[in-house]
Amino acid sequence: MNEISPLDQPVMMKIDKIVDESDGTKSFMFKHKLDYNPGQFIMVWLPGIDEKPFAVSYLGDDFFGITVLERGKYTKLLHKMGPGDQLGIRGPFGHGFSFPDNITDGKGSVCVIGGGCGMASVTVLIERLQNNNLTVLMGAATSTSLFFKNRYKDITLFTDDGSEGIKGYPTDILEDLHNKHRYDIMYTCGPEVMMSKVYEFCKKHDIQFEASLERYMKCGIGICGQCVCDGQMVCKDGPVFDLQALSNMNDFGKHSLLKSGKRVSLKEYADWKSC
Amino acid sequence: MNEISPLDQPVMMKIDKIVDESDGTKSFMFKHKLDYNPGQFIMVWLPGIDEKPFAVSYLGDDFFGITVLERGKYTKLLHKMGPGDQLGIRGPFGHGFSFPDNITDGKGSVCVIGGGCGMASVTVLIERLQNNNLTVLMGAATSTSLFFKNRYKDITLFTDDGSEGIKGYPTDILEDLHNKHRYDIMYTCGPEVMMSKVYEFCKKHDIQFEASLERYMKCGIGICGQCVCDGQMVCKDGPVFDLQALSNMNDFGKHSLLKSGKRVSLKEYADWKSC
Amino acid sequence: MSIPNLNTDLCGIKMSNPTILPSGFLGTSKSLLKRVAANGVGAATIKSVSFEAREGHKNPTVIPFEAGLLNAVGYSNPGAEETAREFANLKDVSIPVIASIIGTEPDDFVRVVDKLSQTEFSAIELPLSCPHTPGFGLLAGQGTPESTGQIVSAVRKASELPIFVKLSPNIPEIGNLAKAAENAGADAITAVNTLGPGMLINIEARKPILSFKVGGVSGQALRPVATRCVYDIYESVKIPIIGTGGVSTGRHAIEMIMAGATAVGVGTGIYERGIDIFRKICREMETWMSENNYNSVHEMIGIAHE
Amino acid sequence: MSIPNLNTDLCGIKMSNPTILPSGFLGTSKSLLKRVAANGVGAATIKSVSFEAREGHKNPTVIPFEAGLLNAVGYSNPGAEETAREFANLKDVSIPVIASIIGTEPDDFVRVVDKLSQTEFSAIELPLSCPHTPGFGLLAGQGTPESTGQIVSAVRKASELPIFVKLSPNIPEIGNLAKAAENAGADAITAVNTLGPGMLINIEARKPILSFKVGGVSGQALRPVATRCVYDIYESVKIPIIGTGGVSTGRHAIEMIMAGATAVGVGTGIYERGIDIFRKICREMETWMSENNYNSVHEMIGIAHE
Ligand SMILES: Cc1cc2nc3c(=O)[nH]c(=O)nc-3n(C[C@H](O)[C@H](O)[C@H](O)COP(=O)(O)OP(=O)(O)OC[C@H]3O[C@@H](n4cnc5c(N)ncnc54)[C@H](O)[C@@H]3O)c2cc1C
Ligand SMILES: Cc1cc2nc3c(=O)[nH]c(=O)nc-3n(C[C@H](O)[C@H](O)[C@H](O)COP(=O)(O)OP(=O)(O)OC[C@H]3O[C@@H](n4cnc5c(N)ncnc54)[C@H](O)[C@@H]3O)c2cc1C
Ligand SMILES: Cc1cc2nc3c(=O)[nH]c(=O)nc-3n(C[C@H](O)[C@H](O)[C@H](O)COP(=O)(O)O)c2cc1C
Ligand SMILES: Cc1cc2nc3c(=O)[nH]c(=O)nc-3n(C[C@H](O)[C@H](O)[C@H](O)COP(=O)(O)O)c2cc1C
Ligand code: FES
Ligand code: FES
Repeated sequence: MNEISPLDQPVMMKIDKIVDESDGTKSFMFKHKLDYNPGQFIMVWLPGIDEKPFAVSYLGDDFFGITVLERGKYTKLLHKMGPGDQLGIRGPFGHGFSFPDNITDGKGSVCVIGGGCGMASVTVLIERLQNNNLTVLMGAATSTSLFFKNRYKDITLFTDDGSEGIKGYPTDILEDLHNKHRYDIMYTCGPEVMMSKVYEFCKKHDIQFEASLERYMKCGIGICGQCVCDGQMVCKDGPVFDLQALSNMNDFGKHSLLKSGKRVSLKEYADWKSC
Repeated sequence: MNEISPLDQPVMMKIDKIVDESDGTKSFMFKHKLDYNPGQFIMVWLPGIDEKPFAVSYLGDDFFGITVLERGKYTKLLHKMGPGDQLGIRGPFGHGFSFPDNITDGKGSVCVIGGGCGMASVTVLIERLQNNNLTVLMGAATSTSLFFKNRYKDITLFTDDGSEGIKGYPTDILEDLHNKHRYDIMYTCGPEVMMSKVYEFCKKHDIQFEASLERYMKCGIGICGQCVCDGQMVCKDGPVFDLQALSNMNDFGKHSLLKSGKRVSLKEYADWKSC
Repeated sequence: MSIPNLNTDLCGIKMSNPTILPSGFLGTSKSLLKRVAANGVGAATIKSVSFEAREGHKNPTVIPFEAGLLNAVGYSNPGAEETAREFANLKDVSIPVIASIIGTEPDDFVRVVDKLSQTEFSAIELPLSCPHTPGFGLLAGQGTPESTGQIVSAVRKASELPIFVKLSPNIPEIGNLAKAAENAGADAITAVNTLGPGMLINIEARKPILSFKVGGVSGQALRPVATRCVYDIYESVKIPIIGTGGVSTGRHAIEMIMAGATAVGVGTGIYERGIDIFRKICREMETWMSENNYNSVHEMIGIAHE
Repeated sequence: MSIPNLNTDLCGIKMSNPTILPSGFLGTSKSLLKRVAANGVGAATIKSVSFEAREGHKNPTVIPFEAGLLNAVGYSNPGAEETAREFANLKDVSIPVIASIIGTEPDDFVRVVDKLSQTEFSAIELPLSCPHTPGFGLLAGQGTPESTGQIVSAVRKASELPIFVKLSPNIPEIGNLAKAAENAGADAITAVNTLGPGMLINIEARKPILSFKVGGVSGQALRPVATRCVYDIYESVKIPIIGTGGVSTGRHAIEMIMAGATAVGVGTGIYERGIDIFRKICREMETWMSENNYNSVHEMIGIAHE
C-alpha cells in the first residue's frame, strides 16, 4: 500500500521561537528540516480555525520560519500563539523561482523587489543569489511596517510616506538602476499593482522576469480551481510565473477569486475578509 | 497512489502451446516472463469457473508453463482449453526451496523425489541443481501416468504396479542411494504419505530436508487461514517447509482443511471434489 | 491496425472521447475549462452552482490520504447570476460543458436553471448526493426515490437540455434510485458522487483535519464501489451512465465502460497524474483497444454483463 | 520516561494491548490463534460460524486492489459442532478469543450459541453486516434497527458472555443502529465490517474477477469511513467500540482510539505488513505515546471529540 508523504497531510510542529519583525509582523520559527525551493509555499493549519498559505522566510539545514503580517482574524489568532504551541504544516507546494544559467553560475546581475509582506516570499531567494551582482529593494507603507531591513547589508528601502528610506515606490528608480547594473533578471513579490509595473518595465527592456502571485487557496494541490488566474492554478503552476506566462494572464494585476469563486477586482479582493 | 503490481490481480495470458505429457497430464505454455523461484506457485483463474494453485514446471527467459493432471471439474475444463485461449495468472506466491551454500556452490549431493503430479513442482528446481551431484526419483501409479521421464537423462522411475521402471515406491531405495551418495539435502513434492517417509528418513540420517505441501487455498496471500497446517500458512510461509518447520507440524502427513474449513484426514481430503 | 475510435455520443452530445471532468474539479472559470479541453478531455462539468453565492466550509477543505482524497468544500460557488456571466459564450470552449446545479428545494433548482437559460451549456447535472453539505444532497434527504423524482420532474419542465442525475455510492439499492430518476425524465445517470463521509484525525492536534470534520471519499478508495454501482445501474435503466470514481488509467476507464458506462468521469486522477491525465487515459485506451481488437468505445459498453 | 501501558479492558475482558484480530483473518484453527498471539495481538476473533457447514463462494474469493482488498469468501465455515471441537480448551491460547456467530434467523444464532456453550470463548460477536452473502447480514435485512434488536435480544437470553454487534459502514445513520444494539443488550459495537460491495473487472476476460462478482472492501480504502463511523457511534452509545477498518500503523490505531474506540481490529494490515503487524503497531503506539506524554490507552479514548 502506498505510504502517504507525511507532508501531504498537515504535520504538527512546535513553534520554537517567535521574532517580532516590525509593527504587526512576526516570524514563527520551527526546528524542522524542510525541503523547500524559494518561491514555494506551505499551508499552515490552526486546528479548528482555518488553514492558509505562507512563504518560507527563513531556511536552514534543520529549521525554517514563516513571517506573518497581522491582517484579519486568522493572522490575529496566529499572532496569539506562543513558543511550544503547535501549528499544522503541509507542503511545500507549487513551483518556485527558476534560475537562468548565468544566475546559477553567479555571473548574472539581479534585482529583487519585495513589497509589504511579499518581502517574506523573496528572502530565501535572496540568500541563494548572494554570489550574483544583486540589488534588493523593499517597499512598505510606512517606517514601522518595514521588516528584514537589517537582514541584508545592501538593501534599499522605500516608504509611501517617506518616514524611512526613499519616499515613493521601489519601481520609481528601476530605470536608473538598470542603466547602471544591466539586469539579467528581476524577481518580485508584493502588491500586484507594484508587480505589474515591474512586469511592464522588464517587458519594455527585454529583461527576464518572475513574480510570485497571491490568490485565495483551498486545496493547494491543483484540483479545485479556487486559485485560478487565467487558466493557471496559482497553487500548482505557480505561485511563481515568468514574463511569458504572465503575458497570457489577463487577470494578472486585475482580478482574483473570492472564497465563493466570484471573480472580483484586486481592490475588492483586498477589502474582503476571508476568515 | 500506489501502483498495484500487475500480478497481484490475475493477468490474462494466452496459451501458446499445449503438450501432452502422459495419460491425463498436459502442460500449458505461456510466452511471458515470470519472476519465479522453484517451489513457489501461481494461481490460475478460469473466468467464471474457479481459481486454483499450480507450480511452474517450465521456465525460460520469456516463457513458462504449468503441468496439470486432470482430476476434477476444474482441471477437466482446463484440459479443454486450446492454444490462443486465455487463462488468468496471478503470483508467484509463497516461499520456495532454499539452497544451502554447498548446493549453491555446486559441490553438494542432492536427491529430488517427485511423486505423481508433485513432479511438476520440482522440475524448475532440478534444472537449478544441474551442477550438483544429483539423483532424481519419480514415482507414479502406473506407466501411463509417468511424465517428464525423457526430460532428464538421469531419472529413476518407479510405478506402484511395476508397469515401468522399478516396482514400488521411490522411498524404498533411499538407504542404498544415501550410502552411495551421502546426500546433503533431499527435496520432495508428492503425496504426503510419501513425503512423510522421506522426512523420517532424513531425520534419522540427519540430512537436510525440504518438502512442498499442498493444501486447498483461497486467498493465496496469507490472510484467510484456509491453507493452515499447524499454525503455518502453506500459501505464504510455504508451500516449501524444511525439516525443522515440519517437525512442529502435527498435521503434516495427516490432516488438511476442506473448503468449509473442516479439518479432515488426508484420505478424506483426497476423496473430496473441490469444484 | 487502424487507430480505434474514441468518439462518444452521450444523449446526443458529441464528445471526441469518453472522458469527462466531473463537478468540483477545476470548473471554476472558463479559462480552466479551456485548459482541460487543451489537455484532451471529452467534456467538462462546472463546479456546482446554487442560486445564491456560497463560501463553503473553512479550510482545510481537501486532504489527500493513502487511497484518494477526502473533501468537504461545501459547495462554494458565486451563485447563479455570476456563473451565467463567467460561462457566457461557451462556444469559445471547444468541448461540451455541463452545468451542475444544486438547491435545497425543487424550486431552487428551477431558479438556477432559469438564470442559466441564456448560456450554451450542453446538459444539466443534478448532484442529489453530496454527503457533507447541510441543506443539500444526502443531508437534505435528496437521495430517496421520491425526492429524486420530484426534483428531476421540476427541472424537466424548466429545461429542454439533457438532464444527468448524479447518485451517491452510499445508497444500497442504487438501481431503484436510478430507475426513479429515469422515470421522472432523466437522460443519464452520473455514478457516483463521493463516498462516506469519512474522517481523518490528526493525532497530535487531536482533531479531525477537515474543518467540517467529515468529508467525501474520492479516488482509488472509491473505485471498486463506483464500478459496482455502474454495473448495478446498467441492469436497472436504459439511459446512459457516466461512470465516475477513482478512474486514473485507461484500464480503469475501460473497466467502467465494460461495467456499463458510456462516458467516464476523471477527477482525483488529476491529482495523481496531472492535468494531462485525460490525454494519457485516451492514449492508453487506444493502445489497449487496438491490441485487443476493439474499434470503438460503443462495442465495449456493458460487455462485462455477458 | 516510563513505557506507556497498552493494557485494555474491553467489557471486562483483559487484553495486553488494544489490537484484535477481526473475523475472517486466520481464525480458522487454534494453531493460527496461537501464532497471532505469539505475534502480539491483544485478542482474536474466529472465522464466523453458522450452524451448518458452508463452503462459501468459489475462487477467486479475495483479490488485492490499489487501496486494500476485495473479498467475497461467502462465510465458509465447518459449522458449529466442528467449530466447538476445533476451539476446545481455549486456555491453551494465551489471549481472549471471540466467537463470531452468523445465522439467517434469530433462532439460528441461538442454536450456534448453544453448540458453543461448553467452549471458553470470551465474547460473542454478531456480524449483522456482511454485504456479499445471500441470506446473511445486509443481504438478509439484518442491518435495520428492528432486526438488530431482535437478534441481539435472542442471543442475550441464550448467553451470559459479552455480546459485540458488528455494523456495516454502509448504513448512513450508524449511530441509531448502534443505539438499537445497545438497547437490546449489546456490550460493545464492532465498527466496521467491509464496505460496498465493490467490483473489480478484468478487462481482457471481460468479467468481474471475484466469482461472486461483488465483494466487500477492506483496508486503506475503508479507513476514513471506518474512523467516521467510530466517531459517530461514540456520540450515540455508552458501550465500548472496537474500531476496525484499514488500520495498519500505530498512528492509525491511535486515530481510531481518539475517534472513540477502546480496541482496534487489524485485518487487511496483515497483508500489507505481515503477521507481526500486531507487535509493530504496539511498538509504534508506545513510541508515539511516550513522545506525546500519554501513559495509557484509556487517556486517549474519544479525545478527538473535545
Ligand atoms: C503563495 C502565498 C504566499 C503567501 N505568503 C505570505 C507570507 O509569507 N506572509 C503573510 O503574511 N502572508 C502571506 N500570504 C497571505 C496569507 O496566506 C493570508 O492570505 C493573509 O495572511 C491573510 O490573513 P487573514 O486571514 O488574517 O486576513 P483576511 O481575513 O483574509 O483579510 C483581512 C484584511 O487584510 C487585508 N488583506 C488580506 N490579504 C491581503 C493582501 N494579500 N494584501 C494586502 N492586504 C490584504 C485586507 O484589508 C483584508 O480585509 C501568502 C499567500 C499566498 C497565496
Ligand atoms: C502449492 C500447490 C501446487 C500445485 N501444483 C500443481 C501442479 O503443478 N499440477 C497439478 O496438476 N496440480 C497441482 N496442484 C493441485 C491443484 O491446485 C488442484 O488442487 C488439482 O488440480 C485439483 O483439480 P480439480 O479441481 O480439477 O479436482 P478436484 O475437484 O479438487 O478433485 C477431484 C478429485 O481429484 C482427486 N484429487 C484432488 N486433489 C488431489 C491431490 N492433491 N492428490 C491426489 N488426488 C487428488 C481426488 O480424488 C478428488 O476427488 C497444486 C496445489 C498446490 C496447493
Ligand atoms: C474537491 C472535490 C470537490 C467536489 N465538488 C463537487 C461538486 O461541487 N459537485 C459534485 O457533484 N461533485 C463534487 N465532487 C465529486 C466529484 O465530482 C466526483 O463525483 C468524485 O470526486 C468521484 O470521482 P473521482 O474519484 O474521479 O474524483 C467533488 C470532489 C472533490 C474531490
Ligand atoms: C478475506 C476477508 C474475510 C472476512 N471474513 C469475515 C467474516 O467471516 N466475518 C466478519 O464478521 N467479517 C469478515 N471480514 C471483515 C473483517 O473482519 C473486517 O471487518 C474488515 O476486513 C475491515 O477491517 P480491515 O480493513 O482491517 O481488514 C472479512 C474480511 C476479509 C478481507
Ligand atoms: S487552491 Fe485548489 S487549485 Fe489551487
Ligand atoms: S490460502 Fe488464505 S491463508 Fe493461505
